[in-house]
Amino acid sequence: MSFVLTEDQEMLRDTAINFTRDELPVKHLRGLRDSGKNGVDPEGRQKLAELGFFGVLIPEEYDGVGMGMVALGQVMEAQGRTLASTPLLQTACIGASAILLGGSEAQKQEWLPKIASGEVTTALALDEGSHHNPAGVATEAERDGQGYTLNGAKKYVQDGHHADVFIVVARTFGEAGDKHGLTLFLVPRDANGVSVQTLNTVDSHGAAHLTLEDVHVPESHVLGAPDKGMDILEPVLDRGRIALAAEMLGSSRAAFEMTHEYLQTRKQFGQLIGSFQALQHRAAKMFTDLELTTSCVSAALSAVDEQRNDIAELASLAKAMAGETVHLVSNDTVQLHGGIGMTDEHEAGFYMKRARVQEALLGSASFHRDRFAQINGY
Amino acid sequence: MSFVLTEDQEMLRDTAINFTRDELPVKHLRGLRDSGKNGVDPEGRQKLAELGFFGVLIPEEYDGVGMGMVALGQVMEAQGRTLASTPLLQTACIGASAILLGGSEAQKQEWLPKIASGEVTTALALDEGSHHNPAGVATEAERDGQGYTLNGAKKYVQDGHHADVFIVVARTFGEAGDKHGLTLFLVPRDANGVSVQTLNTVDSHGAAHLTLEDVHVPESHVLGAPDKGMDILEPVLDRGRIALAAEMLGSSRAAFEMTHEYLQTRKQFGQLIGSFQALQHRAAKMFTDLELTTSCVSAALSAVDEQRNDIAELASLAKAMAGETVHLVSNDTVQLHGGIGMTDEHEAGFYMKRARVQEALLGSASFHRDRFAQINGY
Amino acid sequence: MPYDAPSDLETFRQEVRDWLEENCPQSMRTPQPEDEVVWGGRREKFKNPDSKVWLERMAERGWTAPHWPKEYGGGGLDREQVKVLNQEMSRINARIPLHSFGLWMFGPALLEFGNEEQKKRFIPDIIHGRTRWCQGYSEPGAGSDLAGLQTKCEDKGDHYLINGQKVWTSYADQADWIFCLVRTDNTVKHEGISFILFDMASEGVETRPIKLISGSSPFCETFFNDVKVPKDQLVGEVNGGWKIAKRLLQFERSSISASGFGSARGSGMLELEEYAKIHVGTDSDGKLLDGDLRGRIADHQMYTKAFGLTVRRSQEQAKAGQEVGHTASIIKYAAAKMNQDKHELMIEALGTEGLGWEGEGFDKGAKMVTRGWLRSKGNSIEGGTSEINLNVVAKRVLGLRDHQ
Amino acid sequence: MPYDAPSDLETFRQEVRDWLEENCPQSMRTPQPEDEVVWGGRREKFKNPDSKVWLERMAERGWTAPHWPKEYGGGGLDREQVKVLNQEMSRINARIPLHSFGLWMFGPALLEFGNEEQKKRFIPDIIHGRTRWCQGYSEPGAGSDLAGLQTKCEDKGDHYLINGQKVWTSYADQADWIFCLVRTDNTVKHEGISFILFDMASEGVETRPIKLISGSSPFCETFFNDVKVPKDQLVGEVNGGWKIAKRLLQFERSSISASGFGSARGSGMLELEEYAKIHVGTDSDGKLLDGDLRGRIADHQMYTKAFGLTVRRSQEQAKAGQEVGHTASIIKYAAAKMNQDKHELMIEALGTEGLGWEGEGFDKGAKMVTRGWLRSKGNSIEGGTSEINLNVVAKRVLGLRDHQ
Repeated sequence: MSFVLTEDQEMLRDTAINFTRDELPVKHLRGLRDSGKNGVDPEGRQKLAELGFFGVLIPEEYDGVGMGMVALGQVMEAQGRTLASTPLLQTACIGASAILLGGSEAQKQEWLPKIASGEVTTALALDEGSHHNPAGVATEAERDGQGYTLNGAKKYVQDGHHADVFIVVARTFGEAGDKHGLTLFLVPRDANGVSVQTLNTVDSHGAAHLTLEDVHVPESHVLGAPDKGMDILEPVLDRGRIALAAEMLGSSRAAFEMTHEYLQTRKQFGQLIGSFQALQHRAAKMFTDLELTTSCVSAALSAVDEQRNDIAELASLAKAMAGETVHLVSNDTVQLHGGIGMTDEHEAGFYMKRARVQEALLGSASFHRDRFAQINGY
Repeated sequence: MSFVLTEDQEMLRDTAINFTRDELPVKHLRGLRDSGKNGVDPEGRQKLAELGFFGVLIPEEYDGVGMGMVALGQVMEAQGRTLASTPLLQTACIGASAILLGGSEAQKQEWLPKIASGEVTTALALDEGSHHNPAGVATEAERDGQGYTLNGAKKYVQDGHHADVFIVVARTFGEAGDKHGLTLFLVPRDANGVSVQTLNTVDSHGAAHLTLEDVHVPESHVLGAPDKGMDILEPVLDRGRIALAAEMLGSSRAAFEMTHEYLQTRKQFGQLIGSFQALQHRAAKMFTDLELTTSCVSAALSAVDEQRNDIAELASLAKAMAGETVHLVSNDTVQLHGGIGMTDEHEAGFYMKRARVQEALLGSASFHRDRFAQINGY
Repeated sequence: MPYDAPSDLETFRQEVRDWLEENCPQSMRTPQPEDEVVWGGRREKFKNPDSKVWLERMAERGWTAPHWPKEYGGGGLDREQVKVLNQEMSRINARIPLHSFGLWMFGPALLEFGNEEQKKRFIPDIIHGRTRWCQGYSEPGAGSDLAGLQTKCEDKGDHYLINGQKVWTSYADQADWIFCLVRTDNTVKHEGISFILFDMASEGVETRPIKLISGSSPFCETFFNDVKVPKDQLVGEVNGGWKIAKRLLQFERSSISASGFGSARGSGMLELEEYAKIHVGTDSDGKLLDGDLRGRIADHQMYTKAFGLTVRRSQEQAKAGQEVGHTASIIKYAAAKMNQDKHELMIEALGTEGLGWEGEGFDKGAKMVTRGWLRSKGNSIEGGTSEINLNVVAKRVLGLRDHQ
Repeated sequence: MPYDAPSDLETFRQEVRDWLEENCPQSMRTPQPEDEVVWGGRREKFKNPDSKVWLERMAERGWTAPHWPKEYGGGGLDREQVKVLNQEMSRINARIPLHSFGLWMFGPALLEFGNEEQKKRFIPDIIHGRTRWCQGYSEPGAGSDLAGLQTKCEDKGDHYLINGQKVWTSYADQADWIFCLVRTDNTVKHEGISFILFDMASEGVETRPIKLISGSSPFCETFFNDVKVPKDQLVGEVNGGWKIAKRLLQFERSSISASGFGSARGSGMLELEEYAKIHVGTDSDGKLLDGDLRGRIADHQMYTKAFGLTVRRSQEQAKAGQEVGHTASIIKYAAAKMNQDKHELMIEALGTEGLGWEGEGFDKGAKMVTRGWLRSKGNSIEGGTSEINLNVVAKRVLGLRDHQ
């Protein structure tokens, strides 16, 4: 397990932090919101592509930079710092991983270069209820002559309102609740029978509900072995969870820094509020949680690159810890700013809103505590 | 629901507080411990009897004072304040209630005057595992010619090491886990086949494991209807839980007062430690929890006297809230006293130790949260 | 003319009942929709014309302010009579004829601290709902340290000149007049504050609504730029405003905690456990599938129950004439925590269903929960932060002193 | 004679390996029972005679203090060589030959602050385990405010006279000598403290073991009643003891948190989740029946895992030459919380089985948990309370200042 960045990783980290700070600050998200863009940002996507961020996980042979998860984690943390609305989690992490881990050589040749270049973005269409539940898929995929016919509905698909290709998880066998019998399908947004309901979400990033009505998918768009979708899905989800935890860590750090700054400048009763011991202790506890979360995220990221056998456990650890930390910090950011923190004008609320979306995506802290307990046999 | 004491109740309260303060202070418990008495205190029992405390729930026609649960709660709170080791919970509350609610007129005539006078003490022998679980009884009661034969083992019977009569819950029907099929039996300590293993417990009150080997119980010692023991047991347990919650409230209040006093006298870095804001906020939060718990205990006590239909819910509420509060306060009592609080010489540790026993008896906070959720339908 | 209360309470009850029967319009005996609430003042539109009739009739008897002295237009009723009036009104579900910061906060303070002329001038207009008042207390720089306010009030001989800025002024954009704390001496802190009244239509007054993280709000920023105020509109002594302010804060705090942050029930919002059951699912015994969340919901609902019991205990003790300062001091702190915990758990139980802001695709009730969740974050800030509340408990109730 | 380290590390490794092979008795290559731990000093009994041989051989080479200078009897090894020695020792599971506050705390400080004569006099006896030292720091009145100490040290011309009391003196009843903080000037605080050494057999020294809430302990109260101390036993300047004390505290704190409060595993104690499974029960999937407790156990075990990863991260960063002060500062606070939470959960999981104190009727391991639970409460007090730790993080790491 490695907790120290290589020089390359550090460079990428600096690039990403500077980029999001300068080009995608919270102000930018506010602008997208106020102009009704609902988190959709083609110019931003173009810049991310130019920086090579879409290809961080993709090997050089498919036109990526092949730097791995630790590297991608640095980018995610940077985007978390400014709450940037980007397709990176769904595309650079989840989409790229799904094709890398599950795709045939032909599929890799077809899709990975397009992802790396930013030409194609993807979105995983998995959950059908309001809580993350991979085995709960009921969407049906029925074999037809030259492929499959899909019917079902997907809820709150992140990036679903603008992604080019959906990775749809559907059931080719068994019943909702079974871990077996799932299959992954690549479904272009413009396929017949796909309808997209755009959602205006609390974090201003947007999302979509998806309905699939007799959508035909050819054999060539099946990702991995039929019925065995979970074998690809679980490792892909874990990568997504870890990347998302890195994003959450970035958000937590940025919110904490904002609060830390305020503690050192805001006066009440003639004293800096950071000189009140009750607030000092709260800040010290938040700092402690941030440090602990940092270790979990680093360990989980490097576990992927090292192909360790405890990735699932570390993913649940990182996601749950990051969840607790981001709520603690973003809530206290509002509270310690007082009234001004309650206004839309201030950026504190953006962090709190986004934190709840981060929490719900890919499994809440409660989901991951349950999973962690299961992995540990109780 | 009444939150204000009557004059009689207030007088009893004052009597009880003065009595435990003067006659049964923590120092007294320490003395019992250091002289190997394991919480057994015949002189104390005699004084309680003289004060009429054993008969608080017992109607005057059976030689009690018939003042009800709110009154008994005042006595329990007083004994909680000094951690007094008395048979009141098991005898004045649980034993008296079991006979009042389940006994025949003949049984009432036989037992209640003896309980009221302090001549006989009782102990409920219910749980068989290390967690409270009324339906989990496996001890068997088999019908024989003129009564029943009991076989089984009971764990951690409070007052079991010195009680005169056991109220044994045994199964006359069904299997461990069934709510139906339980029967209550009055079993004298000296009955053939009863063996008592005295326990040295962390709170210095002592307790006992019980083994029942072919213990014969005559028909006349069956309490209530066979197989329907739960109908008596549940209301009796709820009274016990409420009385115990009152005791816990007393312990919490006393520990808090000790801490409050220390905050106002102990200096560190040239300042009273109570002037440090972080400690002020902790004290204020403890005070808040104490106030909330007080309301729950009062409501639960008066619900019994008013024969309300939400006694079970209020019992679980009071026991769980009192549990959380007593741990919070007793832990912080040790912590805020620093090193001296860690020594056996100081009384802080006695509160922390007793708190864990109070927690485990008649259902932990976790047990009662579960029960509260069930009662509320989720 | 104000009603001349008879000495016999039951006679009084009968008379009230008869009068209400005759004078309360039928439509005023139905639940009040949000947009029919009457706040009075120049801008009042009386969406339902019966509201106007009802207000006028009640005000005529002084019963919008039943316990205020008759000489200024109040009802002149004693405590027992007020109770009877309230009982009779709720018996027929009569609507409250007038919502008003004038009635709840400013009026009582003016009756106590104002001079005769001021009372004569302002109180009747409050009672009749002719003037709508707002409160100019908080300032951007002051926060919890209310007395740190900087809005300048200069004595210009024949008038005062006011310059500065207020914030969190509820309904400033709807109000006719403002009661306002201003600084008349900046060499001292509490002793340099005065309490002044002026017309919001005065030249130099500007208001701007505040958008909260939860969306639009009744709050405004209020700017004063060379606002001229006649000298007879200062209440009490110059530099003597702090004690009036403190008294007013008591009214405000008690009204905030009493309201329990009443979440907008009805209109599609469900209870926490209902949301959990729907979105998390239950096993065959009806238990929530997520045992961890279930325990936390139970824990919260126990706290809620304990809180409710504590409010009742406090009321009963007050009735019994016991000291309740101790209990009251924790109510606001606990209420804020309770309401915030509830909304956090609701959002958690809702999962992605709780992440909607507006538009299609989300349950209407769930979107209200989301807004309510964000709004609840203000509970531990407005009307005294939770930190200040804890300070107060530590110092006033527990007697812990500051560093010496 | 100390070993003359060769320049080539691999040659050194081979020589160490050969030497250990020849000199480490076979019984010193087995796990060490508690009662065979060697603390040295006059009272050392060497329950296992091989322990004495092993100590003497190691001390002869200076390898009980491998990095101390050769001139005082130390090993004179550099950092790399010390690492090799440790590696080779653990390769054969060699026992640590000597446990000693002299080696861990006092010796390093004396080497830095003592004069030549003091080093010559005391260091070799530490290395050879001939003198067992104890630490006279805490006082009953001082608590977290260590510098508030009052033990009086008067200059009587040809000697010092010491009067006062220490507390929490670990193994004072076993120690030969004490290094002790005393007050030589009571008109100033930190600048009135001196650092002095004396024999615990001196007239006027009395020790009394402290019983903790968890039972017996290594701690003592220590009383000084007109104890005469020769003047050459004061280390550093008169009134210059505080800087020595602070340096020593660093050694102490790092050794407390590094030990992780190592609970006495083995001997019948099980892991938290094992206790929970046994006493709470599991469903057919192996999940704990109490979902609420299960969630809290998982939460705690995540914290434990995060803590372990943080320790590793801190070590890796140190190796990479990065600043780790930030990480290190939270370790003690988090370790105390973690260990206390673990024990609370264990006691909860055990139910009544966790309520035993002594005697029959309780599982032996469970009784150890109960004692461990009580002992764990000291973790947030000893070696700097958690409150002090949070102050330190807030001030040193986060740069938050006190009231100005």
